[in-house]
Amino acid sequence: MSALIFSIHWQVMVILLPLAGAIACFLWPRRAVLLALSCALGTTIAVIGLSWLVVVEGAQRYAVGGWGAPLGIDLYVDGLSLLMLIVTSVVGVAISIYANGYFDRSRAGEFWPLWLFLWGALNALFLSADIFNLYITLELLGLAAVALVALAKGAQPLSSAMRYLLVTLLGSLLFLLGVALLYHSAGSVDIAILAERLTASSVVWIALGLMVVGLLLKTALFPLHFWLPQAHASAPAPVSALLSALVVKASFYILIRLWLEIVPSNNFVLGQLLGLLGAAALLWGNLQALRQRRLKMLIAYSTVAQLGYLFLAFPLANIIGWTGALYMLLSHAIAKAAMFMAAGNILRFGGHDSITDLDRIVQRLPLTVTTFALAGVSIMGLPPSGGFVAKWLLLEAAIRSAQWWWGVVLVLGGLLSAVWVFKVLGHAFTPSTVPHEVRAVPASMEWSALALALMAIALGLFSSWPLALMMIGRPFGDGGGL
Amino acid sequence: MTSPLLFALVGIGLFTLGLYAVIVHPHLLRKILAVNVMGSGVFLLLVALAKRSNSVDPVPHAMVITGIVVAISATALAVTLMLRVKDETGRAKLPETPPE
Amino acid sequence: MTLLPLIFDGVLGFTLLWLAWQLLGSLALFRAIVLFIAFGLLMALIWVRLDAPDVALAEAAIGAGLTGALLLAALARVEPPGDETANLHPEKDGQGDIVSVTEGGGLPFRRWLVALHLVLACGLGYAVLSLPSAAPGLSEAVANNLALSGVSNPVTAVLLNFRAYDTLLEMGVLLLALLAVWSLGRTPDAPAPAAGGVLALLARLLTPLLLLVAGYLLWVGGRAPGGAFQAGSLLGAAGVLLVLAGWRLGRRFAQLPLRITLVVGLALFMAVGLSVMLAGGRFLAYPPASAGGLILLIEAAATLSIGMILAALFLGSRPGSRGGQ
Amino acid sequence: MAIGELLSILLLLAGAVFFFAGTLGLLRFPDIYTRLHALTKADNVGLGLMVAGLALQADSMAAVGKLTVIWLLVLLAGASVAHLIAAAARQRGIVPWKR
Repeated sequence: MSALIFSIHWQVMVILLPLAGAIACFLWPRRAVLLALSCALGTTIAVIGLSWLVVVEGAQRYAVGGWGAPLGIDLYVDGLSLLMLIVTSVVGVAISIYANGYFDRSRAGEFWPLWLFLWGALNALFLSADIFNLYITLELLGLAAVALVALAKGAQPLSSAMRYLLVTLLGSLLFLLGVALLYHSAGSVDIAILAERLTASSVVWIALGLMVVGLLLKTALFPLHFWLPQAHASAPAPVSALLSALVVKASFYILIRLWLEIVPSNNFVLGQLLGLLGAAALLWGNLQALRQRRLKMLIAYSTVAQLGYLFLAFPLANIIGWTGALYMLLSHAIAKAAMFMAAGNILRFGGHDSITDLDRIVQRLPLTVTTFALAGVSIMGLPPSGGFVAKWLLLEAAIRSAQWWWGVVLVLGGLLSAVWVFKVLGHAFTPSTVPHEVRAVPASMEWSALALALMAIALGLFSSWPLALMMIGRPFGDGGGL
Repeated sequence: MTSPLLFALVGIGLFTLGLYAVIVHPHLLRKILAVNVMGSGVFLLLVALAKRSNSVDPVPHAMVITGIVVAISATALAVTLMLRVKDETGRAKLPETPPE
Repeated sequence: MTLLPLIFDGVLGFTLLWLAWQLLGSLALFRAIVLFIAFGLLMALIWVRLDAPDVALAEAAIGAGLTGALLLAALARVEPPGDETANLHPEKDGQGDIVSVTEGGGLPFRRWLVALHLVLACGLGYAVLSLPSAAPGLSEAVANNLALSGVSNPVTAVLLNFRAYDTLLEMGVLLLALLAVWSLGRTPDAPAPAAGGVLALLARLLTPLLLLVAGYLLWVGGRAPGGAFQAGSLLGAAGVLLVLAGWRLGRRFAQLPLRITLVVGLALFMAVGLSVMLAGGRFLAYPPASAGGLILLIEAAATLSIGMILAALFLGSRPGSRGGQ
Repeated sequence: MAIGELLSILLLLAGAVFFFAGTLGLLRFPDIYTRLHALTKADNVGLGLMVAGLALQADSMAAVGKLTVIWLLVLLAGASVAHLIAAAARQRGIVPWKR
């Protein structure tokens, strides 16, 4: 049995299944829903198969075409990439179910192939061990994300999609210039070979600087976040969930990989700078979120803030810090997807998402408000939730590395997000002065969102398993930092 | 100074010119042109530096062909998106301060 | 005497920079796009100087030709040609843009930005100059494995064998771009083509020739400069010519048959990769004996898809939809 | 052999002169019609001379054939495009220049 399972090249299946699904949905748009859902199922099975393989046999390197680096392209999967694949799958399945209720027939034919392309791009990105290949996956991801934002027709979504496209192209080109310089300094684009051959020279620093800036632009770290709130807020709800949960995390993943493998170890200043920007993002994003009048804009600004937490790991630079940041990534992906889906339900129900007019929505959409509250618990970082575990780890890392001020930032960020979560919930209980027309929300949309929110809480209760998974293949080094 | 280095420096010139133009020009078609110029700069650098040694390295050539195809895909999407923005807003520009 | 090529290259490089400067600074968009096409052609010349004929072919066909056509068609829709002042003279509201001090925070901001870019350019220039003078590239590795790749043109070997996975994803990027363009819905129609007999005649004469040359490039790509992308872009050019001459795909073929030709490049690539995997190898690891044939098969399908996708991207909206008629 | 080479160089130089004249006309002539006339006519001859010059240096008949095909294609494209531009200009009501 297990011999059979191990004989399948799961890495390849994880990438090809969504792409094949996208092609199938494009060819037969009338059957798109059935094809896409079965493809989502298939991809999930492939991810499970791959997880099994990695748990039993450890990190895997797969030479596409049999050539092997530096001539060919390698796929590499360890705990870190596996975790990203699993989050993508979990959020992906929930969003697929949600989107089935969200999009009407005419729009569905356009959504499914684009979404499956995006999924394939994400999986390819998390598996790639080759920086030029990463550039192509970034472009694939960017174009799919832009097209998905533009699915919400109208002046504002289209303008935000246009801005997003320019930003993502700019980010890719900065990245590509860095790739070009690295290739010509080391004669390879494979991350592991680069890590061996590169020494801390000025070319390497300049190339990495370009790549880091390009990736920060795509990750929307403060002050490069200007494009994010509009794009994430004006997209259709399932797309907002995808963008906030997964797409910005993809460029962050590349950043971590580069940081851990290629960036020379004397990077104290750069690490502190990234941490500082993260702290600024945390405060600015939460303050802006408080000022918003529309729910989706608020959630989008909260993404800007939450991305800040991820960067606190760079100045801490120890294993606990990295696991904390990744746990934050994991729980934020799941909680934020749930939150955007809940906002989508509210928008569908009342036809608007103005926060002050939520109008006792708790009585009419109890499941959705529960979803919002549970996701809010994780985002505030209250126990028992994934967000809590993540902040606890980051706090511990801050104390161990004797940089307690990052701990202050953590607590402050949590407090600020608590204010806006309670503000929204407060309005959900208050009657509004203006009555609104209401529309029914399909049960699949409410339940899929709730399932994700519950999972965000469960991440706080069962944290040992994901933490153990993360360590496969020692992505964060050998523990010298402890 | 050799020809490959010269062209690599020209590539850097193109990249910076394009970057500046992307930031300062408000018209979307100009921004799209500028992104294409930036891309050409990167491609030029990639191929020019491959000629430093006597034997020409074909890997950057293949990368650039890939890059050119990616560039036209992105340009086509950008151009169509620009037309739709112009349709909706009446201007082929991005709004300066986005409405609430 | 050895200085002569360097001077020639210097002139080429300087002209390229000057063209870029002109096209990015020009007030009239039409002029900017025409300069961009000239820029692309000059790039093609430089690729030849850099011993990259494959890139030169792709650049001339795609970078200059098709991108230029795409941009000109877009310009015609953004600023209809009836509007002479907009087209031939500085954009009406564009004059202020170039010298504008309000855009982007004012003159001090501009100065600061220029300074920043100068610093960036100097830093990058320094980085390039400090690279080792001998390229630590992969030319040796490619040459050593060329015999196993099934083709003798090293660029084709890299594109379709050593780094075939990149190319596969890139076919995905092309298809995705088309899906994205189609999902944007109707774009404003291009102005009706000048219904001259000359264009139709030209299209009739050139289309078969373009098909022939595309076939030749595809075939020769295994040994000499050429290959799927160059051939596909010629096919795309033929499509653009036909579209310009007013020819449209019949309604009967605009649905599934069209979609199949659009995806066949990517689908067949994946299928071949998977079948060699099922036969016991790695994904995309062609057995050396049959590699040449498999590569030609993949390239043939890719050429067809690339050509169709490029032509469809030029057309803009989905054929068969109201906009595409 | 030396004579062939000399002839080839002479032809190439003559071609360059025609190109130069055509470009000069493009820049200096008063209206679109005269500019088109200068450009297409002079460049077609110039290219013909260049092709002839290069054909003398070619290694094989196949290369000569390719060069000839290039020349014919440029002739075809140049003539058609000049016609299209002129027709479009007339349609827009641009009046030919008169002294």
